[in-house]
Amino acid sequence: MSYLVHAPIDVARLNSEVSAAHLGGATTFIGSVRRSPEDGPVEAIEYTAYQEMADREFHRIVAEVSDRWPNTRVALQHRLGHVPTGEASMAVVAASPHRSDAFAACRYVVEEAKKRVPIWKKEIIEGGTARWCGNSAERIG
Amino acid sequence: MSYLVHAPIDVARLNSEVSAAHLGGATTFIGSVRRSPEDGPVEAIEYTAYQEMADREFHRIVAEVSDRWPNTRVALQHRLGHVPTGEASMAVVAASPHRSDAFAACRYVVEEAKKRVPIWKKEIIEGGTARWCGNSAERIG
Amino acid sequence: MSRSFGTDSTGSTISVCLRFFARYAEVLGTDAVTVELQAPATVAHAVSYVRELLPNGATLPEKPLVAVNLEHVLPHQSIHDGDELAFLPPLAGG
Amino acid sequence: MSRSFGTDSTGSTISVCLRFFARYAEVLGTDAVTVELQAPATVAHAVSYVRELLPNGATLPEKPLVAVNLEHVLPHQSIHDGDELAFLPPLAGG
Repeated sequence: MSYLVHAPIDVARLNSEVSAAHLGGATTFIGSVRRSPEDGPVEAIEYTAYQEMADREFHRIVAEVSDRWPNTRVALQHRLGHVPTGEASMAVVAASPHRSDAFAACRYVVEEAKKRVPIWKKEIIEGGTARWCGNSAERIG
Repeated sequence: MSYLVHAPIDVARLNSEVSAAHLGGATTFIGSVRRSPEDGPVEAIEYTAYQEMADREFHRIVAEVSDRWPNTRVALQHRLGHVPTGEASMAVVAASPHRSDAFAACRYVVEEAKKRVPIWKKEIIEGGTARWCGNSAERIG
Repeated sequence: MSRSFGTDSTGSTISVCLRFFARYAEVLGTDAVTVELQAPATVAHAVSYVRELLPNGATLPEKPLVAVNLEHVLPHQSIHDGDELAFLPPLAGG
Repeated sequence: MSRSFGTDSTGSTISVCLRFFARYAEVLGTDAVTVELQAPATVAHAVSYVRELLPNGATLPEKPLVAVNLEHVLPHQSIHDGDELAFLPPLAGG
């Protein structure tokens, strides 16, 4: 099963994938396409990926979570294609018996995904122009 | 409006309360009633509160988030009364332009809530016994 | 119920409401009492009152978590006529 | 398309597939070429090939992010016949 989807992300399904009666804490991160003043009027983002590698890299990251936080389960999806402003591009859920592990594992997946997973985005600006973006240190989306 | 509810927590509503087109990252924490081997067969938890103070303390915590992370919005609910195993007792959502702020603000609310908000829980054990619990350093639920 | 507490019954007194929650309410068999304490009084005096004079009061810790008028306070905090003191068992929200 | 690259055309060569993504595919006007490189070869040799011989190749950075057979690698990594090299613009997932 791929971590990459072309339809809106179903966060409830991700939650149900990781939920279990002994996992009392779940941390979710949802990254959405944003329209911010400094960015100009972004109306959507086109996400593309090197899909075989992106899936493999997500799989490795999930395996690393199991090594580092053995009691913690994670589920995630990244959306590809045209994602309108306000919709989610990535969602990560981590469930654990310990809330600090749930937070840490969720954060780990988000940070590693941004560093390692070959996905690119092109901002579609109102009026029809477009520009490629790269992840900088602390910007989202 | 109270942060305390007697019905199941509506996480989607909390999400919609904080979502905005310029806030690209949202971190959610959901604490649920868990049934873990070391705890014995817990079938529910009865949550009670010193409601006036709990609401005031949640309000202070939310105000502190606005001071520390001015661009970040938070929404939260804590459930009171009988909460069956597997259902959420508390949910916190933090939305921010910056994912690190979304994580930090969400975590802050969870930790401060556990330290400061006068809420208590009584575990209802299968067979009809019950026991009062206190928050320890790293246990959830 | 209303009671007075203090070594010098000729001094001025204050009336405060003591509220008990969760396990404390269970062991004391009540969730609120109004008591009179000799002025000036602190949270620690109210705690002594509870531990010495209320049935099962001695089962409460010597330094329980206490809030005055909806704020967490320390034992040396002064209390005044009309204050509401809440005795809070170890918190367990979340 | 298939091309060869190397100073000594009498030595053995390897054939590798170069794939280009996102902005790189746009500026190069292609998303894949198969090329022949003189053995032994490294990722850095393949990068030089692209920058020197492909149209608009010089617009790529001197040390682009490259993956070999789905793994991130460094420039000195050896490459072998049949390898797939992916040229990755700055990542932007999340």
